[in-house]
Amino acid sequence: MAELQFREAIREAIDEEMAREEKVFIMGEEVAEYNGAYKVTEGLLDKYGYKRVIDTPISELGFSGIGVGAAMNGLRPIVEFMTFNFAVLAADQIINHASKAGYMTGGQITMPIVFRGANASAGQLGATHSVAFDSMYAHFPGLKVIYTSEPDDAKGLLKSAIRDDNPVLFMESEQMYGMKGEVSEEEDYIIPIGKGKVKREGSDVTVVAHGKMYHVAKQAAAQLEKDGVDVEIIDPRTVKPLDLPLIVESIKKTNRCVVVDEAHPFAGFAAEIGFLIQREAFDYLDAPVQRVTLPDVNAPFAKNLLDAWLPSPKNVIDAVNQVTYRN
Amino acid sequence: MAELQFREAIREAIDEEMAREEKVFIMGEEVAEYNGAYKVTEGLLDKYGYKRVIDTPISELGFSGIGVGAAMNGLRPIVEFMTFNFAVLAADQIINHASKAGYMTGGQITMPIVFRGANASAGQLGATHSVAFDSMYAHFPGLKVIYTSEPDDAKGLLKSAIRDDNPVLFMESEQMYGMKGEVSEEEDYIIPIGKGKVKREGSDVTVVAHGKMYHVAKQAAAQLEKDGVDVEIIDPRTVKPLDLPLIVESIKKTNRCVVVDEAHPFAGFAAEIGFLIQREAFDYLDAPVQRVTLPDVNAPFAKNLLDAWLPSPKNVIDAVNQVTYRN
Amino acid sequence: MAKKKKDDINFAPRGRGTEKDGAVQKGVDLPKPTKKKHKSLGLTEDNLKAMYEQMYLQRRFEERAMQQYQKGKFGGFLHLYIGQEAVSTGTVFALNDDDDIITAYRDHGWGLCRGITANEGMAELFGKKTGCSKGKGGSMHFAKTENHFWGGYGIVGGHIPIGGGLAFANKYNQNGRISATFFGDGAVDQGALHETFNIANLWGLPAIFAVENNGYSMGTAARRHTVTEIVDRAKAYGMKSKVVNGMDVFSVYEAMKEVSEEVRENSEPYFLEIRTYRYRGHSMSDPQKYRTKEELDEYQKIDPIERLKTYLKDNKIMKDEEIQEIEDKVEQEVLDAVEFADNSDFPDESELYDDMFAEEEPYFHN
Amino acid sequence: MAKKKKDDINFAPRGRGTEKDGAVQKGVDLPKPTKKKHKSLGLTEDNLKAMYEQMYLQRRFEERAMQQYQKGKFGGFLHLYIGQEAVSTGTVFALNDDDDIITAYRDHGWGLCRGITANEGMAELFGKKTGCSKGKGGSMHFAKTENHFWGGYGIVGGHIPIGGGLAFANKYNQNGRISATFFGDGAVDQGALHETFNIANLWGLPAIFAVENNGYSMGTAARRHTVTEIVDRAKAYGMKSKVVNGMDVFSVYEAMKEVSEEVRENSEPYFLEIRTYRYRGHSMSDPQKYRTKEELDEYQKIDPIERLKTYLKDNKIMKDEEIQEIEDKVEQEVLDAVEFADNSDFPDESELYDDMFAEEEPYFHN
Ligand SMILES: Cc1ncc(C[n+]2csc(CCOP(=O)(O)OP(=O)(O)O)c2C)c(N)n1
Ligand SMILES: Cc1ncc(C[n+]2csc(CCOP(=O)(O)OP(=O)(O)O)c2C)c(N)n1
Ligand SMILES: [Mg+2]
Ligand SMILES: [Mg+2]
Repeated sequence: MAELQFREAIREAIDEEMAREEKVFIMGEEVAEYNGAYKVTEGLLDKYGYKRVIDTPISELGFSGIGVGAAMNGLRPIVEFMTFNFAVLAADQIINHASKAGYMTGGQITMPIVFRGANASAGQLGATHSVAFDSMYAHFPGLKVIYTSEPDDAKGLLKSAIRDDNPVLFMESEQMYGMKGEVSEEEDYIIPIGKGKVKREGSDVTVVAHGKMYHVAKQAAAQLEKDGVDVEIIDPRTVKPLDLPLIVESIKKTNRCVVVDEAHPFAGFAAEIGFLIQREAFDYLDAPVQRVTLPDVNAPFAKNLLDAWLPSPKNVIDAVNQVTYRN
Repeated sequence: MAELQFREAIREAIDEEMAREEKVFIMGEEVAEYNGAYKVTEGLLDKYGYKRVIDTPISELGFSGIGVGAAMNGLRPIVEFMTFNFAVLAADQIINHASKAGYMTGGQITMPIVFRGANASAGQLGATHSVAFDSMYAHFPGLKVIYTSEPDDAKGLLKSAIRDDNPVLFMESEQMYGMKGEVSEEEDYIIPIGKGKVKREGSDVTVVAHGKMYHVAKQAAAQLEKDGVDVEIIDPRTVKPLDLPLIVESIKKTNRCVVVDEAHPFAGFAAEIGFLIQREAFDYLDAPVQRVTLPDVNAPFAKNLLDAWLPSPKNVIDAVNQVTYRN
Repeated sequence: MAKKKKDDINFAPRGRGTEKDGAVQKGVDLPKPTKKKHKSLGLTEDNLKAMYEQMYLQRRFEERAMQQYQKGKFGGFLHLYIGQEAVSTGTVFALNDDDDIITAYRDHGWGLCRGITANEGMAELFGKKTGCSKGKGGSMHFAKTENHFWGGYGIVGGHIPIGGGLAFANKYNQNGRISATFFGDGAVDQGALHETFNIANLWGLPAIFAVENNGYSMGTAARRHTVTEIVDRAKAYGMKSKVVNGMDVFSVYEAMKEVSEEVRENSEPYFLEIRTYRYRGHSMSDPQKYRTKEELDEYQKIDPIERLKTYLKDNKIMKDEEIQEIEDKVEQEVLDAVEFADNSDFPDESELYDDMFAEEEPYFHN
Repeated sequence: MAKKKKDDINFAPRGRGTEKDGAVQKGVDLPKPTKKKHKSLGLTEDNLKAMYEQMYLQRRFEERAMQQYQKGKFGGFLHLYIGQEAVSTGTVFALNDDDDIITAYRDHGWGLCRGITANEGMAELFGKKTGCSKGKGGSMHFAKTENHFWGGYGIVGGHIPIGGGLAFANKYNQNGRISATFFGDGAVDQGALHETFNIANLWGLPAIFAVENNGYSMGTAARRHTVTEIVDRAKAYGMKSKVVNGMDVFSVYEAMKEVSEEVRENSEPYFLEIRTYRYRGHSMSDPQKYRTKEELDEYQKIDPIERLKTYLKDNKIMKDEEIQEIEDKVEQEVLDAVEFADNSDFPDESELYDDMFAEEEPYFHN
């Protein structure tokens, strides 16, 4: 195991896959000469040159579409969005093209493309820079969506994503780029897409949390432990395909569930998990599934409002208390 | 009551509101000289002229943004999308601007704008022309989303939408434009946004269905009646604000629920309803909430595949049988 | 048309006040066709025969398709290419067979030209599993990628960057191929075009971007939806450009030959405005009030297929009977295709889930 | 920088092979400033004093803001306008007070110029409820709509169509107002610009679209992200255009005066490329390796504030002491603003839900 920052783990994944396969290249705003807005791609231009590490204009729709066309025509693009908030401009290429071209042509087209970049909030950046888009994209058939919580997962899953022959959205957290974690040093370390992980075993309640929210859940669990509540945390890691069996199995043991998600509530990831659990484990539930999400409000700028806006360990604890009838 | 086609009901709403308020105007592709791709705006150019009925280029992002700016600066635009599939190109204006500008400026900006047009599938139009976008937009704070099933609802709610001082997405079904229904002749007929309606009373199971799916649910209910199952159908009419109390009340009576929705399953409207019901009416549920949605597959072209793809009365009946333990 | 007072504020193309009742002035102004004869263009007599056959095939295929549509054999949109056949045909004969072509939903002519058989095409329209896209795509999504025809796309302008991406891959692989992206005049107004043109120029992508300006975007005359001459868009990017007569297959061939060589040689993009005309409505349910019968007649008088036929006869390349033979053969091919389509099976219901993912056993959420 | 072999394929601006190690050649080429003196521009001495005070305020406000940021008084982005003050100031003095202005996230200068007080501005940076946007928007979202300043926007290019919409409403209402939309050179590559320019021309919107070309989009030199000269974009739309020296407040004033009159008179859009320079990094965490110290020095030598100061002195409009007086006053104003911001309250937590909807008791989903 090596201790790596999140950004380093992501970079290693890209680097290894670029070294392994000539068809892999990366493009995006500031990825080359600037070494990445968040230094994820640092050093890659030096190593791979202007052919494979490419600065783009601020034209999300255009360069995503160029990525889609390049993927169709045999390459394996990694398209970086500075954040997924800006990818809204490219949604037509992701939703109407990347996810559909193969199907519409009866399978004549293969689409090995990765769209990646920062997702969800990252401090006081205001309403247009703070939205979590993983559940939105997971809604659409044909897309795989990954949003990991720890560098190890990021490395193994990004490598899988780059090798995948389908469009994959790989989401990161700007606030977590500097976060350190143990990363496997196994050669060619691969984690299969679609496998969740029990990140903390516990018997009293299952908390499902991914991405940045995993860490909120973890803090809550540590607190709750002191209170005698034994929390099991499941990080699905990939939003879609979803490892539902892992979650259901846990519910069968704990009979209670809280979903923590950094999206807004309406038809978000947490709603989906909650729905599925009641459908698949109805008889095992001792309490309704609760969710901890952002409120149905845009991101505010003021620090105190932002803190109130974000799901907190306190919110998770309250929800756990609710499903365990401890309040 | 007058019998009107859906398109006529929508046109009446627009016409009445334009007559009432000089600031209301409509723009979109082919809305003026062509009289509307689906003849919704027929006759409006003749009546209101080139100032208020405006043909746009195929520039969804551009004209939506012009609508947003015009709304900020005192007008009340109705922006027509030929279908909401094309509005994906304008998503930045809807998600990043219309829904956020007011908040980011501390309430200095008011955004009285309606985005409307055809939603979801409309026959053999293939994967890029068949997607339901109501739950996607409902996910984002600051947007109201309406998708009605009958001309009467459409008229009353569209008038409300045009008078609303917030961005409202008003969705229609291309396949339903010719469908007739009784429409109130009340002067200035208004239905408040956020009120659902019990469209069929029943005691055995609650079926929640809106838009085109209401009619699928209705057919299923008619069949089930013969089988001795008494279905209550609730049409929420507005996806957001959601009339949850109405649904919960019904569940308390029937103890069972099926949600029928023309979106894909993952984090769609049906997931949200299902989640909310288990949260709000856990102790009343005699069976898990089931959903009938599109499969997690793009729209196929072939007629037989399309029929298999669409939620059908048969699918609803199966789900009802499941929640009533009749299978 | 709405009556206009003199000082009305209106949001409509500037200068339209000078028109009578908002009538359309013209479809498109055609530049002069090339004066060159086939030999100096490097075309053999066999080439011309093949061109004729191909154009005639496109025409008859669509005429028969229309009939079948009207008979209710299939549903959805049906955008006919009739009138524009010189564009696809001139292009495909000028490009290398492994150059990459991509277009919008008005794609039948392009597909046929790039080797989708009449059978495969008609079956696709019918939504049959024997169709070129296995019945999954229908009229708007003909494709034959093994022949470097990447398909038709239904989001106006959406495939423009994709065409740039095809060129990107060709440059990346240094395989000597170029891409050619076709789109309608309506697509010119999409932001995707602007973004793609800038990037294509910046990176020197070997890509031809060609608008088939058929005068109308659905019911909207080109001059009502886009300012200046469309070819002028190139000026914003210092991009090479040309206006081409799209009603004459020689003119299209000549321009495409020249331009493709330049693009291939210099690895740089090129913008073509190919002026043409569609004879039929936008799709099947178009009352066509936006144009006059006279205007339509005017273009039908210079029909590209008739034009080539006249050339073949005037230059004694083919006699009437030989032409008739080709026409009969094509006619039979198309009739057979209708029969083939009719007799083919719909996809099996289980195929609904096929072609979504590359893997054997993909995940579907439910 | 990566080493290059001669025949490397690369996806980078064409012609960059001629540069040494990819070094940036220049920021922007400034056109000559106007030769006119203030009187012939129609500016009074009081105007000049006010201009000086305004520019100095923008500068000191941001310098102090930067200090406060570094002290950790607030977080998020902080994009400084320092170096570009002549653009906002020249514009605001030239336009009518009820003309509508909208800009991107580099918006402090614009806000101050349009009447956001130093207090309101600083408090907004601090996220306090006394801020111009009640602490909801922060640095990127200064706004004062009662003064027709519609705010700063953070999605690059996203506000360009909105600026068109402001003009649309003005034309609709025939109120004699025009709109002026400012954006960076990076925003020029967004499709939104293309769509808006076409529509604005088609409909004759009374709108000025002005790029503040400060040479860089984040770390990318303008010539590395956009082809040709930016002003040439206008050619695609037959749109009037002009290049303006944005380091000289008189030049901006002169151009804006002329252009705004024309736009107002003819109800037609106009494109301006205003060349300027930003002295600071893109935001607070920018190592600025993409430019040389020498280049920065070159522009700082022609600082717009110093330039006006020199004019004031050379033309005996103000003496050193008078200038000092203004500067002291501004300095105090800004220091007071810091204190004000510091002492102001954060919004009450209950305000999280305010300003989302127009109605008194809005619905929130949970
Ligand atoms: C993004 C988008 N907006 C609108 C439409 C609806 N639509 C389909 S074709 C069309 C007209 C396009 O005209 P043009 O580009 O000139 O092509 P032509 O039909 O003449 O071949 C429109 C508005 C669409 N398919 N996609
Ligand atoms: C759509 C979008 N893409 C990317 C970004 C990230 N971003 C913020 S500012 C910026 C550079 C813009 O440069 P320019 O337009 O020249 O303005 P300047 O900063 O020079 O004022 C980028 C890439 C964004 N905010 N929005
Ligand atoms: Mg056309
Ligand atoms: Mg800049």
